Amino acid sequence: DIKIAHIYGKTGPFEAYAKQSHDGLMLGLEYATGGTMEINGEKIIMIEKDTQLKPENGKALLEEAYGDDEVDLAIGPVSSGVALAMLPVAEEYEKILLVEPAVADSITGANWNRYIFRTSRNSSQDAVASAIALAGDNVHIATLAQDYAFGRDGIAAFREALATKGISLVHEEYAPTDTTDFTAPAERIFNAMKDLDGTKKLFVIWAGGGNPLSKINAMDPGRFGIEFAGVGNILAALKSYKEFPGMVGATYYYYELPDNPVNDWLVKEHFDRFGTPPDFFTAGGMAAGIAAVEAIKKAGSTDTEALITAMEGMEWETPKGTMQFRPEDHQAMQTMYHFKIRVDDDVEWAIPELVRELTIDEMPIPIRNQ
Amino acid sequence: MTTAPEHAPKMAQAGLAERLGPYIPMLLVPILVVLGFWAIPNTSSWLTLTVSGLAMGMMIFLMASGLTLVFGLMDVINFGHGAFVSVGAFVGISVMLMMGHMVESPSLMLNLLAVLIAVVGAMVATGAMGWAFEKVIVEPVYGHHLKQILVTMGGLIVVEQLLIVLWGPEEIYFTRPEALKGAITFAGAALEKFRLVAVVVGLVVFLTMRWVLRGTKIGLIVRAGVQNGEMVQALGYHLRLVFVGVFVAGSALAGLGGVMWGLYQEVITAHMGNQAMILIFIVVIIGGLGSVEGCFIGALLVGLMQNYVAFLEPKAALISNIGLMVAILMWRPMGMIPVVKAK
Amino acid sequence: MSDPILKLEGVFTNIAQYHILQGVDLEVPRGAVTMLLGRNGVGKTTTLRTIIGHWRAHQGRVMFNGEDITSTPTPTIARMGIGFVPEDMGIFSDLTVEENMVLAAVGGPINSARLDWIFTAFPPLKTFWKSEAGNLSGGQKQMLSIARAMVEERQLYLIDEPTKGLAPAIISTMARALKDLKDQGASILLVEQNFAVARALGDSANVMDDGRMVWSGDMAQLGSDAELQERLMGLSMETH
Amino acid sequence: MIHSVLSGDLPRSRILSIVLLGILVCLALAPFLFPGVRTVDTAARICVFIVLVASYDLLLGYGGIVSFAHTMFFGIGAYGVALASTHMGRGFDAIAVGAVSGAMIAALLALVIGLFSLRVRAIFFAMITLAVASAVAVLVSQLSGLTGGEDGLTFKTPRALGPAFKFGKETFDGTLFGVKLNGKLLAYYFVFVGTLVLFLFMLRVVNSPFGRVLQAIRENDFRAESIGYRVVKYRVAATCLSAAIAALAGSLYAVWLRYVGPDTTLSMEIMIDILLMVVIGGMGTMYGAILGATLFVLAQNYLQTLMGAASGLVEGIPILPELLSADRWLLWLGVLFILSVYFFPTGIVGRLRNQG
Amino acid sequence: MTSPLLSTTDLTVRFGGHVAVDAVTCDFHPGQLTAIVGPNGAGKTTYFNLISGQIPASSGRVELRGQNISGQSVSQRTRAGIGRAFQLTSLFPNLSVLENIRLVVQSKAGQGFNLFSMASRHAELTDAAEAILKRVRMIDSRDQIVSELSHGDQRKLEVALLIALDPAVFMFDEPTAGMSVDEAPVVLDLIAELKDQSDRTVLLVEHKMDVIRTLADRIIVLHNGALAADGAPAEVMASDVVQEAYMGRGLEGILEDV
Ligand SMILES: Nc1ncnc2c1ncn2[C@@H]1O[C@H](COP(=O)(O)OP(=O)(O)OP(=O)(O)O)[C@@H](O)[C@H]1O
Ligand SMILES: Nc1ncnc2c1ncn2[C@@H]1O[C@H](COP(=O)(O)OP(=O)(O)OP(=O)(O)O)[C@@H](O)[C@H]1O
Ligand SMILES: [Mg+2]
Ligand SMILES: [Mg+2]
Repeated sequence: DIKIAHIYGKTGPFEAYAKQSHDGLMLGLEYATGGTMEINGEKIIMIEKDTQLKPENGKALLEEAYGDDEVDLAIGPVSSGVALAMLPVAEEYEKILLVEPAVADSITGANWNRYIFRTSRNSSQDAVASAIALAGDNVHIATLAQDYAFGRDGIAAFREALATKGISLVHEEYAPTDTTDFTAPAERIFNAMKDLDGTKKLFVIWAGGGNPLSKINAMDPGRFGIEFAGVGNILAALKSYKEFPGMVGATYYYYELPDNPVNDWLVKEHFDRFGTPPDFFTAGGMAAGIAAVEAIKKAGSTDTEALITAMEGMEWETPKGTMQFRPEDHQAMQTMYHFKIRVDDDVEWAIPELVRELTIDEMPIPIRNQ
Repeated sequence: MTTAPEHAPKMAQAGLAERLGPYIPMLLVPILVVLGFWAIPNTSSWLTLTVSGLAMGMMIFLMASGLTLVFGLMDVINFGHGAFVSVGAFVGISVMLMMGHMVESPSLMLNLLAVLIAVVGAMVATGAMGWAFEKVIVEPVYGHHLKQILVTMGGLIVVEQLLIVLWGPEEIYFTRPEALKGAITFAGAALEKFRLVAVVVGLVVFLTMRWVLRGTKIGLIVRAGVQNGEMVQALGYHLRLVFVGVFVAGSALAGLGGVMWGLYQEVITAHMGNQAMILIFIVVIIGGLGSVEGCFIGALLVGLMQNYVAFLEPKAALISNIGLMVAILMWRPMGMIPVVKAK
Repeated sequence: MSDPILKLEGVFTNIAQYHILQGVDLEVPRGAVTMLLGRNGVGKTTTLRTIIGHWRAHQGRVMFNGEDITSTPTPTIARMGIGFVPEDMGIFSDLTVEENMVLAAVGGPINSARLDWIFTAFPPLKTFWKSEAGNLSGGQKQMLSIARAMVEERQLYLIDEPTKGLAPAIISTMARALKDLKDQGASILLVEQNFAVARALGDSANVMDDGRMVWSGDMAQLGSDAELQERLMGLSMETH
Repeated sequence: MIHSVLSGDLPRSRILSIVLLGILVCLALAPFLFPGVRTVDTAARICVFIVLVASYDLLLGYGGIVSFAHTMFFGIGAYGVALASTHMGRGFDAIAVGAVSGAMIAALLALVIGLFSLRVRAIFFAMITLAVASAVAVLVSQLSGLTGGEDGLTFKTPRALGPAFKFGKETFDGTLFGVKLNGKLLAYYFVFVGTLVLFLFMLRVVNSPFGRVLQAIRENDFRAESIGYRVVKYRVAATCLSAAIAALAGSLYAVWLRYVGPDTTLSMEIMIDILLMVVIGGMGTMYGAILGATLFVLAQNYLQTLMGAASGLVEGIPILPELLSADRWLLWLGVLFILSVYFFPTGIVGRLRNQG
Repeated sequence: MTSPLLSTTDLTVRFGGHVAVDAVTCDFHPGQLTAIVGPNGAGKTTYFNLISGQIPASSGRVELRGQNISGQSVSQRTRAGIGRAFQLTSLFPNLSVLENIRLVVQSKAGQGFNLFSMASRHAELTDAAEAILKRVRMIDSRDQIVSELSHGDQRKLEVALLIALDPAVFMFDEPTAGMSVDEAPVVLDLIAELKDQSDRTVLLVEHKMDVIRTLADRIIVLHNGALAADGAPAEVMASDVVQEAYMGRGLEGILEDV
């Protein structure tokens, strides 16, 4: 038998993400095994573990998976903090941890070890894609992000990517994670931008609640000619984008954006089984599931060293097209999508329409694990 | 007839500070506004920040008012208050989503009617829940702060989880009624329309609470009842009924606060109420336990302070509330307008 | 004379596992001051608390105006027209003197003539009308407790040791006030350790021992019979 | 002998003694009785929480002081070891330096908070600690350069405490009763012995003259002052002591986890867990900490498994499987919360002692 | 005459505008029992509070053995030799009777900050506590929890705590209030013994005239916060201020009225 552990934060604030991720993973395994759930004649056994979003639990559960359950490979988790705590365990037990969907750069950066692979995008990919999507002539960009490592790192990557396009940021605003009143940040941004000419864009990265976009929008930034730019999100969150027709940005996934057989299968099956389109994290889960199966097939066994050899540089098909594990840092290189928001009253959420695909070659993603 | 011996305790003029003492808190809000004007170079920014800060204070007050009522009058620390805020938001928003056409129509009257119906729905729901909460969870622990903390915390978890069971774990996004979207701009300042509604509702609640507590005996009965329930009954008051009533009122207020907060955030989660709790506690504490006026002033101060500090020095915004609380407690350990002696 | 306003028939009361009252019979005649006397710990306070409903008789009956109130809720009993001054005074110390009084006036605003009469008996209450009751001196609290019961007209007053902690001068004005109440037609059941007060005020007397009523009769008779006092209450001459 | 080890404070109940002895044996022999990564991890966590909860009981149960900053001190100890190990390199010296300076900083901070706010009424002290604790949590996530921010710090402990270190090759052939002799085992006993020593020390403190004064202050601080005890001084001393021990518990936890992060050591959630453990076990008993921590940690780790099984049983019935689904374990923990406060108002220890 | 053990000089306290204790200057000498009388609200309890430090004085001085202790905290004054029993009983309700007393003895022995020894091993403290219990005839209830004691026994324990503290200045605030006629004499005898010790002084607030007549060496009268009379019992009792403000028309008056 082949044992795979899915270790992720099933309960807690990210419950919705977790469910998508797991559904995607199972669909991926199913797709890649042609519905048999067997690889090379061996049955796949899935073990689920709930970290409750606590790093110490993630660590203990991964140890349990490797040590007591003797799984061949583990997948997860949702939160970057938990992932970072789990990384050394993979090294200790010399087994593979396939990270999905945690995004922190340092997972395949400073804290990386050779047993770590990641199918989800990292923050740099988001940032670089956004920079390409927003760049243009006479564009002035200000940013708003949460005032902690994730937000600051994200903006730093974005700033770097923009610099390569010859654009520098007008203003960087950071607000505490638990901010509910965005009047002050908005005023500071307005004051910084109102006297500029040309296109003015406010780029917002904000994870979790708070919903700064609509709050700032309520203060009528149009008065100063300021437009919003942002990144993709889950469908539920896209509802709030309905206020921003025409908003542009770059996203990781929306089910109508990619055009390939894997995605077609995913969309169809997901509608059939759940009655809803696949969501943001479903795609990633599926990519991870397919990657696992392909890797074992390619390696011909579940031996760790064989797997690593097989996976480094491996290319495989996902709902987002072909992905590739970069040999240097085991990060999956993948397509991103430049979108523009369209509002359709018959659709519950705002639709990110494809402007253009940003291919792997177009995006110079820095390698940060050296 | 026998008359009592002459009674003439010596009275001297109290010091100026002593006589002014009670009025200082009322001056704090204007003082802060003036300080803000002095510190913020840009007048239109100052105006925006001030007006929206005051409105935010009103919303905080709406959420905190129920807590101060229950905490102050009944001496019950309800850590589950946040759950009521969440339930209020969920019920209110669900009701509003059911009235799609009233919400989407651009008519202000229809929109406000929809909000009113949602508020009533939410208050009925949270009121009923408060009744159950009091009967099942709180009644056995009157007088034991620690147990109250634990039991209500347990209640909080249970309610949050039930919300997830009933509404699912996803965040629910929605948009405000048509006429309440956007802002009014004047003198270069922008003020969200919805905040105006919050100001009106906040003022109505504040004045109503003041009237009920001053104009009726309910406040007295509850405060006396906490100290010596037997004696209150011996005076002829059905204390249990009053207690349940106050708790239900506090819960319904939380529900009202929840709807308003949900409408402001435009996204609701089961944890939203609890996330606001630290802020709510700070307001209740600096106001002075059980003082509606103190809670009101405290909420306005917090709303203003947050905006000013976030504008002037965003780094300090993280601790502005805590700083405010520590400063006020150093000055008045019992809060600005203490009513009840906390044990 | 008409039938008694209050009547206890064979009342037994337990507190936790202790049997405190063991068959108390008591009649309180209308329009008179009835004394309830006895040593410490014999059950006087328990008897009053059973009447008002803080403790419940588990056997026997309590009748008020011919109505059985043995298991009536306390607030209802109070609203039938009974004023209560508890042994521990039951002051609401976080409330002001005024608020204490307002609360005690169940029927509505305080009658100002009645308030003046109360101020005459207990002048400090007027002085400290707006002060927190918890800051009053021991004796002033006692005055407030009595004043609270008197703020409205009641048919029956249950008063537990009103004179403890009061200075002699106040004791006499208080006694005068109680007598006024009686003259207004009210009935009073009074527990008192100060025998001089008892003798001055009481019309009839009941003496308890060990949870039972051991003697009932005329106060004047008890007051003049030193030997009876010695036997019933262990009083010796010096305590007069 | 036992009398003096336990400082004269015996369990005073037959059942309680048996249960405590059972727990002691289980913890002492955990790696041998329940071999398995997860089980030993659970045992180690129980140990750490026993110290943490007992130190809180010292404050709450004996001193009558409600503080919400206990996890802050716990975190200071944990971060102390983490930072020392990161900057000094792996080694026992780093652990010692981290633990001692953590404990000292915790005590110092407690002193400052105490001097400022222990004169104020109890509920305000509670609120001020709540505020300070949340400010420190924010600070830790802000100073990400030093503390690793939200992501926390992963670090290395001495090789002798890691799984890669094997010993006893010659004498026992590397295993004892089927258990691999490696550094993980040593790490467990490091935690276990630390727990035992700290617990017995606290037991001594609460039964010393100092402990009696604390109880007196809890009962009636006004009177304690008027028979000559400087109440504020005693309260501050108790706060400092309890903070230092909480920090040491944090150090043990850091040594065990080789990771620290704000959610792991500083979160409000843990604070609530601690409160619950104290109350379930029985406030002001010390032994309650053992029972409370054991039960609670077990529930936290195994309730989900149990519920998964239960929801399988009720398949088909409407809504019930939904309520019993393993993902709803928090719901039942909440219910447990409420029930335990009702049914064990004096805690389990109080219950058992009252039964005779 | 000996030098005073305790003296207050212009001791004053105001609550808002209300002058509750008004410039009271008074000396208390060793070996003396001073009764303090006055109408309700005259400031007797407040005067005690000022001496023992429960309330800070607005102005004026408290001196013990000639040393100014006005700035000191309650516990400092206690250790300096000022002891107090309260009008409203104030004990450690969930501890045993013995433990209550032992806490006092331990405080006197300065053992409070001893963290490492076992309290139960301090036999000397236990013995001392038991001796006190014998003196107040409460040894039989040594292991009882205080909250389960009868009201009378709690009053007695209140007094016993002060006796265990054995200060230079004893202050009793209505010690026999609520005590039955057969229990009161025990306590009064104990108080009488105290004043015979030549280096102690006793202050006693009482409303019961017979108690004052039998025990007091001297009476001071407080009226509206001020010192209104001071002197030997017989002459003070006969003074106008006592007769009018304190005794009123007396109980005989009531009898006539009725
Ligand atoms: N809550 C209680 N629990 C247990 N016993 C009690 C309680 N209250 C009173 N008792 C006991 O009941 C008996 C009668 O008490 P009660 O207070 O009625 O006496 P009393 O006649 O009013 O005495 P006193 O003159 O001291 O006021 C006493 O022995 C007392 O110890
Ligand atoms: N903390 C306080 N705040 C305000 N007023 C106070 C305070 N303490 C005492 N007083 C007032 O001071 C006066 C004196 O009170 P005190 O308790 O000293 O009287 P007392 O002489 O002991 O009377 P009693 O014989 O009734 O016990 C009272 O009028 C009281 O209201
Ligand atoms: Mg009595
Ligand atoms: Mg007094």
